[in-house]
Amino acid sequence: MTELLTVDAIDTFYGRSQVLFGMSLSIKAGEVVTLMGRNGMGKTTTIRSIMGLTPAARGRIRFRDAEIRGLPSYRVAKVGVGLVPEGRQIFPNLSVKENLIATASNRNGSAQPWTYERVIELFPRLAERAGNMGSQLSGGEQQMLAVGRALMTNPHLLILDEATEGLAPLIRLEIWHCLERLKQAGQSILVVDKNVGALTKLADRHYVIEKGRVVWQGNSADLKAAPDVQHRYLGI
Amino acid sequence: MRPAFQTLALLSTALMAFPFAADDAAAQAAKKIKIGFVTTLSGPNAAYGRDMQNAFNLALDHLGKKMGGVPVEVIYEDDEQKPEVGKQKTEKLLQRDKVDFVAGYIWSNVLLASYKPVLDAQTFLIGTNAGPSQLAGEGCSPYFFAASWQNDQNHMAVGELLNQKGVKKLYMVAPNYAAGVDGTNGVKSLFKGQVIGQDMTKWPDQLDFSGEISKIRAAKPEAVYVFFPGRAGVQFFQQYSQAGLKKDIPVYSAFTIDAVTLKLQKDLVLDTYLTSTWATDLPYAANQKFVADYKKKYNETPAFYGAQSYDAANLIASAVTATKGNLKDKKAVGAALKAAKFDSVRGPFKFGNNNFPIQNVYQQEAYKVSDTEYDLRTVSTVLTAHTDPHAAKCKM
Amino acid sequence: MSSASNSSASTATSSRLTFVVGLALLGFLGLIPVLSVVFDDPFLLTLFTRIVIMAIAAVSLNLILGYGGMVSFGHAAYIGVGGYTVGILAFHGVHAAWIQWPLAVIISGVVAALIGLLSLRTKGIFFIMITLAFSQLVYYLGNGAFAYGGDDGLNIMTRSDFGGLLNLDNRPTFYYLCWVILLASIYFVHRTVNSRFGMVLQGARSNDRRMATIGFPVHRYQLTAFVIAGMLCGLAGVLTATFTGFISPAMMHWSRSGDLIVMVVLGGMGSLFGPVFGTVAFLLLEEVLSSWTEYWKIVFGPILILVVLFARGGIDGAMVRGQACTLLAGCAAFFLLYGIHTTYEDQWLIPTLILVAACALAWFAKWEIQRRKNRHD
Amino acid sequence: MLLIFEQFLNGLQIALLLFLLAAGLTLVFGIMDMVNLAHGSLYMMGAYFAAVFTEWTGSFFLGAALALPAGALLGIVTEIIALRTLYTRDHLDQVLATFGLILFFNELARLMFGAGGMTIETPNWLQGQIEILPGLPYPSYRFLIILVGLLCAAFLYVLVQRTRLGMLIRAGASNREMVGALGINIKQLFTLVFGLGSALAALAGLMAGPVTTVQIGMGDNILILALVVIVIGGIGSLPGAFIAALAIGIIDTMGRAFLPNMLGAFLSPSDASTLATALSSMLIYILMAAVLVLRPAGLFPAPGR
Repeated sequence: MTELLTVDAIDTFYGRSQVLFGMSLSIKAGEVVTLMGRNGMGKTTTIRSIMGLTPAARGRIRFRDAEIRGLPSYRVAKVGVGLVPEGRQIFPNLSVKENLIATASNRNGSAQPWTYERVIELFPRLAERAGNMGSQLSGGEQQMLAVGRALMTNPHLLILDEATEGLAPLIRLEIWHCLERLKQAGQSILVVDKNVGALTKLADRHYVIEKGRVVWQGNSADLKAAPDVQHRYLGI
Repeated sequence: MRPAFQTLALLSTALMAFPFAADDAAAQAAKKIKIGFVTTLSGPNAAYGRDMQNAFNLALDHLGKKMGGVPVEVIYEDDEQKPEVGKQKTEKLLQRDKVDFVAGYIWSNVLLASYKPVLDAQTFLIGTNAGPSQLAGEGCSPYFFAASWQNDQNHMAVGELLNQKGVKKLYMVAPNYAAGVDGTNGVKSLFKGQVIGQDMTKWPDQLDFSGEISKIRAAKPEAVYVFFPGRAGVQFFQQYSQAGLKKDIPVYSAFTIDAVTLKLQKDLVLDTYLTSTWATDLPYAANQKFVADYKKKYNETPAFYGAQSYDAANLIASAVTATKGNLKDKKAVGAALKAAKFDSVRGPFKFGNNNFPIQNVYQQEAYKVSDTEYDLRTVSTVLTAHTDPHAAKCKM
Repeated sequence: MSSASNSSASTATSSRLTFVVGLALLGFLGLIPVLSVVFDDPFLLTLFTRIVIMAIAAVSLNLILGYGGMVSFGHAAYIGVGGYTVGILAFHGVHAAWIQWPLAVIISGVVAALIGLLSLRTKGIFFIMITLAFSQLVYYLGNGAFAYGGDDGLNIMTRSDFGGLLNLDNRPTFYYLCWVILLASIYFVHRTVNSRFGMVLQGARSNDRRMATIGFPVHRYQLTAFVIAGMLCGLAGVLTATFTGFISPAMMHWSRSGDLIVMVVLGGMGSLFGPVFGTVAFLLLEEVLSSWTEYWKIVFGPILILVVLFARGGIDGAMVRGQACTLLAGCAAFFLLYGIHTTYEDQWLIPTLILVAACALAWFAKWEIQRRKNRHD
Repeated sequence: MLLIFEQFLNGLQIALLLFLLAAGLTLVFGIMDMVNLAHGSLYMMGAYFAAVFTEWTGSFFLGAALALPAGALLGIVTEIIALRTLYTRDHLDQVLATFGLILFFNELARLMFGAGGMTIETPNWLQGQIEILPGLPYPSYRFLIILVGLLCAAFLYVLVQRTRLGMLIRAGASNREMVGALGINIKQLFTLVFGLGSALAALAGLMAGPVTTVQIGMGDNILILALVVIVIGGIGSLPGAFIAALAIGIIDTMGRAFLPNMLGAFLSPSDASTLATALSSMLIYILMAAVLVLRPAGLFPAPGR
């Protein structure tokens, strides 16, 4: 398998305060990787740095053999990174259907591109609400919509930031199921979450970060076998 | 190093004030007659200020840039049509340039803000356009002369003209500011018929008179009186014509059609009635020379703003000549100004007791000179040797 | 609110230098009547009387705009209210200053309280617009007050009477009165912003919700500041009316409010002496540019844009960043142009305009290149 | 009754002109969070372009057809040169810098086109009247303004509600960052929207030209009105701007038309008309203040801000 995304020792600042200190991670094509850590440790900042929303000041970010650090976020999206942001950030004044098609594209010429119909098939719940405004959806429906919206850009890499936060257990399960199906279809995914139980089943590898740097990495078996890591860094 | 720079920066900021003072010491040395001229040279109404400036310069050309043998210097200041700017510029003329005469002022409010320092300094002020009632009645002054008119005169002439034309039912539209209110009252003071409707429009930001025009249509008057100086006059006639009322209800106006606006109004104001104290066709030698030379020099037709300014220059020259350049004797200068011994473009020129002109007001009409050129011509004399109504209140 | 918070960061580091320069400028202002005699130029005194009065208004606006983060786009209304109170009282034969002046300040405060009470419900651009709306109401009120001259305005024939205490007809006396009031208002603002009240006010600028959760009645504090600023500006209105002997609605036109904001921003928001720097620079620039060409706004407009784009924190900010060279270059260029102008009259207008435009363009290009470089390095 | 209807049409016509101007302003404001006071200057320049091109081509419609792209182009150039750097600044900076632009444009127009103002010649058939109802002739040009205004409103509705560009515009108004993160070049989108807004401003200017004549500073006062419209309507909301424009246009006209008669019951006619004008000048500001006091973000605030 080839490297899809390589983040190499990036430093990121908010104003004058540094948040990431030499953060590194990598994802291979077809892999599902998680990024875990307590609140405020720099998970979302890592995502924002990759996306170019909060540009990293130093270090390298390579995506499919091209340097993407310093690119504006729309160009990062265009080379094939699909974001499901923290807090979902659905467009509240667009209908469900509009949310999905407004930014849809198949820039990378996928043979079996995601279409409105395929997303609806993935989340049948959204079909019932196609005409509703984004603001009228429940949290779970918004989350599905956010995933669908990112898929509609046909990304090489799907990034989910706190995708199940604040959702009911049943809905959460539905989201994990969906990710499972995406994985089987060969979609590479980077997941930021705290739900260790679900993630060890789903993901291939894990990164645990604290204070803006990686403090542990390994596969699911390693993580299961390291309760001290779970306890120390994830508070479990 | 740095603080040194900063001190320097500060010092030079402070020093900026000094060149102001430096350059007029030299000017003072040469014996000159200095005239300060305040008018509007920027903003939407700059064309009027330009007309005044052109005419004043032309008058100086005709005078050989000398008055009574003494060279003349004119300092033009732009009031931006704002009262407080006009006042500051006036004070600059008085205090820094130490002018002998102040002239100009298009707008009543600018003049009213500015006249006090001039009169307090016992400097002669020659108004070349605005003639507010405040200065014509109790507030009259031996130092203020109006080379133009008193604001009410043209409006009163409209009232009289309406009587002459047998109009019984009149509708009035004017802007809601002091001059607009004075204007409508001026018409009413002589008009014998009935005013069946009156609208005051927002000033100066109302550009659309559709509401008023609809009301005129509904009221079916025999005539409409309007007073819209400057650009608003163009807009009113344009919209009045678009509404199709022009052929049905005749329009009477004052200060609404002049050489500047006529360039835009064109056909819209043919066959309307207006009153004015001056036109290019007044049969006086001075007038014909003024008009011909103005056209030659500036390739434009002068407006009444310019005509009055031309008169003002000659009025000042007459006083300087009469006193042989001895401007220290204020009494003599005042008397010489009052005598007004100059060839006015309005023919024989005479001041009333309040130093406002006693003059004829004419009915005029717009006509086509050629395909592209329009002008105003005199139709009849409406008021003869008219003294404004405020003169009686002036105790001079 | 980014520039507001920037300048607050700078006040901390700048205070000493700005303090020195500011005091020097105030001292220089105190010398104006003397200079006016030395150079036999009475207009210098007239010009600077207006500058000092406007500086008081700018200082009052700075309290709410610079320290409080409240962008009032209707501050000139209080100049009008203060001025009209004096004018109307004088019109009715009340000339005693100890009736006129306090009443004018109180009425300005009441008007500010009413406007503030309603306006402070809104934020951001809505606050800008609602303060504009209220000032327009006051403006049209003056326009429609035909008893007091309406659009023509009203002359004040007799200046306010302080009994035998002060003779306001004496120009230097009046100037020094204004100057002392300016000093007092700067000191007052200094004390206010460094009090607990001022700390809360400044805290609310960057995060009013946090201040509210801490337990401060933020809204009441902001309203108080709004009223104080209105009263101080009303006093500036009193001085304006007394100085010009004339009131008219034009003094509270919305563009006047805009000018006041420009003065504060030009000098440096949330800086103690910033409004004074700004007012002096603005009015001198206006005076010189407009004596130079009637098209002066074609130069002044771009200057304004350049100041906003590059000189963040205004003149005070430039001093803080040690851009004295820039300031100095600006002054030198100003000098040079003024010299050229007085020597050659208007025929040099076009080439100098082009020169200025070229300099501006070059500066812009340099800055743009620098910025691009910084982004991609 | 007929008079009321006629005054309603007058109000409608003013409202639609205001809407054309406010639409561009609110789109720009909505997406980029950018207060552009120079929008009024684009209105003025549009009118001047139309006047010059009409004179040049001899046809009002050709002149208008040329003035629209010229206005859009001028807007885009202004955006690229002067406004781009302002996006990240606060509203105060934007207000000041674009205020500087107003000064610049006014003087530029004076240098380019002279101080005297211009008129836009319309074809003869537009100078007449149409009998809309029996006994109610209405100026055909004003009728054209109403028609164009309504068509534009419809066009904008379709554009914003039914096209992908419109979805992006709405999405951008609620969450600019997210639109970028999903692969849309928001700068380009904004330049496009800015061009569209400029074209709308130019359209408003050239439609107003034959009624109000073309002059320096013609955009300054109407810009304040347009700002009032978008603030009442809720920033970024086109339907809000439409409704607010209608409210202001009609209230303003009706106020001027009927207040004097109402006040005439208590006062002398001339006092009534002066007082009525003073009142109706204030009316819209009272309306705005009232709306903001009750709904501090306008009537239809765009969600997400």
